[in-house]
Amino acid sequence: MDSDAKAAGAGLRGAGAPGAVNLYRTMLLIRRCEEQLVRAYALGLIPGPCHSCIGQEAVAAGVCANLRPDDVVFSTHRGHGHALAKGVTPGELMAELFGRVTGCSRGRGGSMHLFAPEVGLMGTSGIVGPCVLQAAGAGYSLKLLKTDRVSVAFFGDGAVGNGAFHEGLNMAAIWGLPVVFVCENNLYATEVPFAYAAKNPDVGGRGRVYGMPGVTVDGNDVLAVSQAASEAAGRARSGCGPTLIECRTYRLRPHAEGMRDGGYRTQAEIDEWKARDPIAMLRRRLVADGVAAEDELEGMDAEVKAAIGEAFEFAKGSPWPDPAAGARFVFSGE
Amino acid sequence: MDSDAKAAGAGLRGAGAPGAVNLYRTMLLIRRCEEQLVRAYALGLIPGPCHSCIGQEAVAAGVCANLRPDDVVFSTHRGHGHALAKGVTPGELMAELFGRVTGCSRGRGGSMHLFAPEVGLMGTSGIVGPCVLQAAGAGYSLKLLKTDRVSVAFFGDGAVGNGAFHEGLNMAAIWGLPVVFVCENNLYATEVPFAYAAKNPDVGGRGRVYGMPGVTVDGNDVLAVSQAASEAAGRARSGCGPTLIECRTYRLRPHAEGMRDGGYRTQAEIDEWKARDPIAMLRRRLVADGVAAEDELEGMDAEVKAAIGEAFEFAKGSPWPDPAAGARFVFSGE
Amino acid sequence: MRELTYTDAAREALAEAMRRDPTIFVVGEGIGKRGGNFNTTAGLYDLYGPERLRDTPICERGFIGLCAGAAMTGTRPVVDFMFADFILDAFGEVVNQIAKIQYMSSGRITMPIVLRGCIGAGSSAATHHSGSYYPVYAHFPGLRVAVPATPADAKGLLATALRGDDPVLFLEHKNLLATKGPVPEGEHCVPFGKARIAQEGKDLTVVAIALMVQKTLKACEDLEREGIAAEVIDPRTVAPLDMETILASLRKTGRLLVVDETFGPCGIGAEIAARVMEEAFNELDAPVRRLNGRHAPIPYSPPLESAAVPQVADIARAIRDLVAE
Amino acid sequence: MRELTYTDAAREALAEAMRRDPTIFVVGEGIGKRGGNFNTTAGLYDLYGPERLRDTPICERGFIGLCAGAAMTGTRPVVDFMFADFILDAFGEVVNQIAKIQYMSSGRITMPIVLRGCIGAGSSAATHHSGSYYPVYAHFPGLRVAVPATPADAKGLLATALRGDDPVLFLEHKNLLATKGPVPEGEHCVPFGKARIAQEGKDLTVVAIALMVQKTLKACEDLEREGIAAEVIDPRTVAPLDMETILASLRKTGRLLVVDETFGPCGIGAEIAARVMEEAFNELDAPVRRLNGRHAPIPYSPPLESAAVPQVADIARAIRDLVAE
Ligand SMILES: Cc1ncc(C[n+]2csc(CCOP(=O)(O)OP(=O)(O)O)c2C)c(N)n1
Ligand SMILES: Cc1ncc(C[n+]2csc(CCOP(=O)(O)OP(=O)(O)O)c2C)c(N)n1
Ligand SMILES: [Mg+2]
Ligand SMILES: [Mg+2]
Repeated sequence: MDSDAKAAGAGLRGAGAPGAVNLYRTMLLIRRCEEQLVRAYALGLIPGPCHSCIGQEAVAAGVCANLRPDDVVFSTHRGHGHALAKGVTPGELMAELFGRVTGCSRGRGGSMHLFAPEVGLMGTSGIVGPCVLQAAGAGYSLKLLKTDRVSVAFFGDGAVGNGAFHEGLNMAAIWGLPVVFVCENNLYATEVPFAYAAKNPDVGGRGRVYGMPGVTVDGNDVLAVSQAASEAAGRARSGCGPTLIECRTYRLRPHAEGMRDGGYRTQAEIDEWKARDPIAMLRRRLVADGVAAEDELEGMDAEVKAAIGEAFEFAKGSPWPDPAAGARFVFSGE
Repeated sequence: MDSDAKAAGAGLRGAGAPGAVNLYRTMLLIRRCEEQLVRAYALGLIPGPCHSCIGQEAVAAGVCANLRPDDVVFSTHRGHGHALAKGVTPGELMAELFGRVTGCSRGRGGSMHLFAPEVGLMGTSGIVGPCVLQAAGAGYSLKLLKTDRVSVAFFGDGAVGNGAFHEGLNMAAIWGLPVVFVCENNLYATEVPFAYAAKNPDVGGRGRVYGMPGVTVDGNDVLAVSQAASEAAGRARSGCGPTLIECRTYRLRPHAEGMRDGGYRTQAEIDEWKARDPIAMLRRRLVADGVAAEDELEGMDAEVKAAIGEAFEFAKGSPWPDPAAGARFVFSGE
Repeated sequence: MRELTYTDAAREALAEAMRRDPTIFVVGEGIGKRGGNFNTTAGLYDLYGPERLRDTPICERGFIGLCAGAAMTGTRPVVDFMFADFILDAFGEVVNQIAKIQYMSSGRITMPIVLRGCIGAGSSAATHHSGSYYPVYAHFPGLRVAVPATPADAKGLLATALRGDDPVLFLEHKNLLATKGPVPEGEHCVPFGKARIAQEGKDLTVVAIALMVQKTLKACEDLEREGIAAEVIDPRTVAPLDMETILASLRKTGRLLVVDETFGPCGIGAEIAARVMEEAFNELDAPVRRLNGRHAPIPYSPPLESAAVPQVADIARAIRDLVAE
Repeated sequence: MRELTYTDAAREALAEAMRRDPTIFVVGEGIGKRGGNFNTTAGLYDLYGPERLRDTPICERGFIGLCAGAAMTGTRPVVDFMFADFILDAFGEVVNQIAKIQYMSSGRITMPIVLRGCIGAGSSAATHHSGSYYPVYAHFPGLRVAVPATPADAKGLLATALRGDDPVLFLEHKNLLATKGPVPEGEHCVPFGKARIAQEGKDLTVVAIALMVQKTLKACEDLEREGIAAEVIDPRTVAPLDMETILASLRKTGRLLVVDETFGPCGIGAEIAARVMEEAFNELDAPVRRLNGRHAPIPYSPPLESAAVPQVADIARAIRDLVAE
């Protein structure tokens, strides 16, 4: 995927095309999967919380397109998209939220605790902050082991005011660790605006505070995200240290399914961002530039929907974990 | 002292003079007291650690000259100077380090746990970081209570990479709290250079990251420190929020008495800073500008030495705390 | 008496205290206009505004450390941390600062701070939103730890916390928030260190904590039909711990079971067992028994989660076994 | 056998492990060129350089969280935190991440991380440099907790920690660091969960932890002259806790005292007392007794500090009292 994506960053013509189409497919997969999870929640199939990333798909897709299977990702409570983009299957993701033993965490985690080390998803966390530190630590390993692998942290604007952000970025910078810090700035932490939580609205620029490159990109423009991620990952792979990428984006669902969503965001703001839906935006470009025809994309959508439908059936039909087995793995070798 | 100090900031002529002389006396008091504590440590009179601030007196003196008795100070493990400048007597300080019941913390704290709320010294801490948060919290109280009092945090360069710095400054900034954050950057945290601990050598400039004014001053120039503190305290008193002041200074003793001090600092660096001794520098200016004559200053020194001598006798002669009383005050009203 | 939910009862205590005392303010994520993730502050923002209902960034260590400084200087912060799991990031501030400063200052500084939020498993919130932690806070000197099991105690213990000068952990079990019960009007203070006898009985004594009180009472319904009459004690605060009431009951029944959903090792049950042995060894007709949650993180999936904490049937079994010893 | 100090013995284990395993690295403040505040890494920087002996800024939460991520991805971090009090700022990383990720990943991720540093009162280091905390770590699932009392065990337990795949708290009492004792050459692993009988005796069993082992043995010297023969057990790890050895001894002596310098409530003594009652109630000739430090912060001044933790005379008195019961 790596070269495709790099090219995609360069634009839609020629070599760029397949990359852009791949990015489109990844975003579509995340969107359809999340929509299915939203329906599943309404149906009562999800016993716990469900944090959807609808509207933010471009960040997961654009960043992970530049990662190799052996690169590692650490994420946060809103990690469905990152998991899917890194290679967790929709079936494993849905089964996890349904609490089934076939889930990527064997039903132990749910929405906020996705583990799939086999594909480099080292974990998502229900606590805001740790992913920043753990990604830095993975970077420490990858460097000490003399690999050219890369570690990525996905986190929200809400983590920026947390000490973990400060301590993690500082250590990554002074030790030149191969880490890409991706801040998904969707303007709110639950209902608290970032404009309230920080007097300084600029996240990307904070890279410089720690002595690392920092950029801010349109998080709804998957090509811009991919371009920035490609440069950051390349820098990390070649031993040039960490990068901070701020992706300005927007959450189109409530903070979590079943939560009230009124009062803290204006309709105008919501509409403005809906008009900038990352999937629709890329679709228009693909068609306008003649990279893909409407019917091709329709076909892809049908394909993805079918796959999601199958995944849903798989998850719904999967067995519950064995209660007795719930005592295992507290320690290694158990 | 407030107006004196403001004037002192303005220079040595006229109204400035008494302020400058007061600042000189405060620095001298701290220096002589620390020297006595160093001797006491060698004599085995101090059962625990002893962190001297010799060489850094200008920061405590310059900042506290701009504080009122009802302003509050929170400090760190190297807090002797801050305690003295805020009004703790040398006797109470020495008795505390000697573990006597007449100490400012009744013998419970020693060098790192100085408490004298009566004079606004709300506490020093053996843990790096909390003073930043507690000072912000005091600022929250002072604002909520509609006072024009000010809260000050003293901390070292070692605290800058700690999450408490990040979280504390951010909250103080977004809530406009009346706090002055004073970073005593003496270039090392124990033996770890700040140049290693942070890629970005600028501390003062980090104020802007949080949306507050930040300045860097020569921490060995007490008038420069006082000037910056006067502006910061004035801003805080008038409801204009917090300020970060970085004072570049240097520790002329080992990190703690009894610790080896070799290998991490070059002799050239040490000599350079010795030549910039804050007390000698001000003394030269006072004499050169005809503000004070050599013999006056000699007389002041003799006076201070005598006071320190008495304080030492008082401390040495003070009783030990009653072991049985060591169970009291775990909870209020005990 | 009029009935209120646990949450409404606690909010009533907070509202009454804030009306009475202008130095009380609340900090937390979404406790301002939003009224709190668990409606802990609903309606108060409109009355007292942003300075006294202060939304925070996500920096638990920071705002708890900040509130320590506030408590030291004349105000009375209430930290509303939503889930107790979140303030582990502030553990150093709680244990090394908040719990110690009254002592270190020889009582010249007080620390009137209330740390409140939710504990407990049972809602598939998974391992970062299901912990309880009260045994850990009870281990350290300088902290009061309240674990109300009823709406009346939620109001009464919070009211006491808001009047006192000591740091208080006020821990609300998620699965109790919606429960209803009679709650006294006006100021109602429940003293710390005074247990409540939730049910009288002669055959054995069961000390249960938080949600386990309700589950134990439920278990007792069936057991009564079997002729087993358990005395159920709700300590209400685990620090201080009312051993007098527990010992008095034990002297009557000769048997003691501690039901506590959180981890057993070095837990409340261990402390109670040790104290009972130290003070009433000869009154024991059988060893003190403990029923705790499984010694593993709380998993997400319902079948896994319900096996991880004591259920009504487990409690009934443990009671039968102990009576049979 | 050649004698080494406790510190040198532990460093030998670390040096041997680092020579054997290039994935082991150490982080901490001043553990590089400086060789560690307590000489824990003296000489190793010259052998292995800055990447494997990594000086850190003062951000305990940060570097412990970082090491968690490293442990998850193929290396074996050793966090040298100097004083155990400092890592309370990292408590969330330890309890919510390090202790849980093996479980949450169903064993697909391992967490080979060693968290080492000093505990204990007795040097007028005051309240932020004198805590012990092992009961708290023993409370949570997913953590191993070693508290060596001798140089040989300092080496053997650290060697075991460095070979295993689980998170280990390796806690070294400050007042033991300079003590000398025989230490096996070459690799020497002491298994976790296997207590050491420090002295055999028939009149009562004393379980003592860390420095309290030495103080108890000292107390026993006088008591022998009085004809009291105590069996002294050093659990060596409090998680896992070797109840088998403790129970076997108790069956022999019928009396048990737990000497632990840190806080009593919800402590190791409480856990041992509860377990003994559960498993050997009828073997007890007297209640299990606990001797703990005072339930207050550790003060600075020598007379205050020595009154705050058990001294040899206090231990002797507690033993006499228990034998007399
Ligand atoms: C340490 C911590 N504090 C509080 C929470 C509760 N919480 C869960 S998500 C969230 C908001 C996070 O906002 P952001 O980081 O911007 O991510 P987003 O939800 O916007 O994707 C909060 C406060 C938490 N999970 N962890
Ligand atoms: C949280 C924490 N970590 C480590 C220490 C150990 N320690 C005490 S002082 C010190 C260095 C502090 O350096 P700095 O903040 O620059 O102050 P300075 O000693 O230079 O005045 C360290 C690491 C501590 N006290 N607290
Ligand atoms: Mg957000
Ligand atoms: Mg310094």
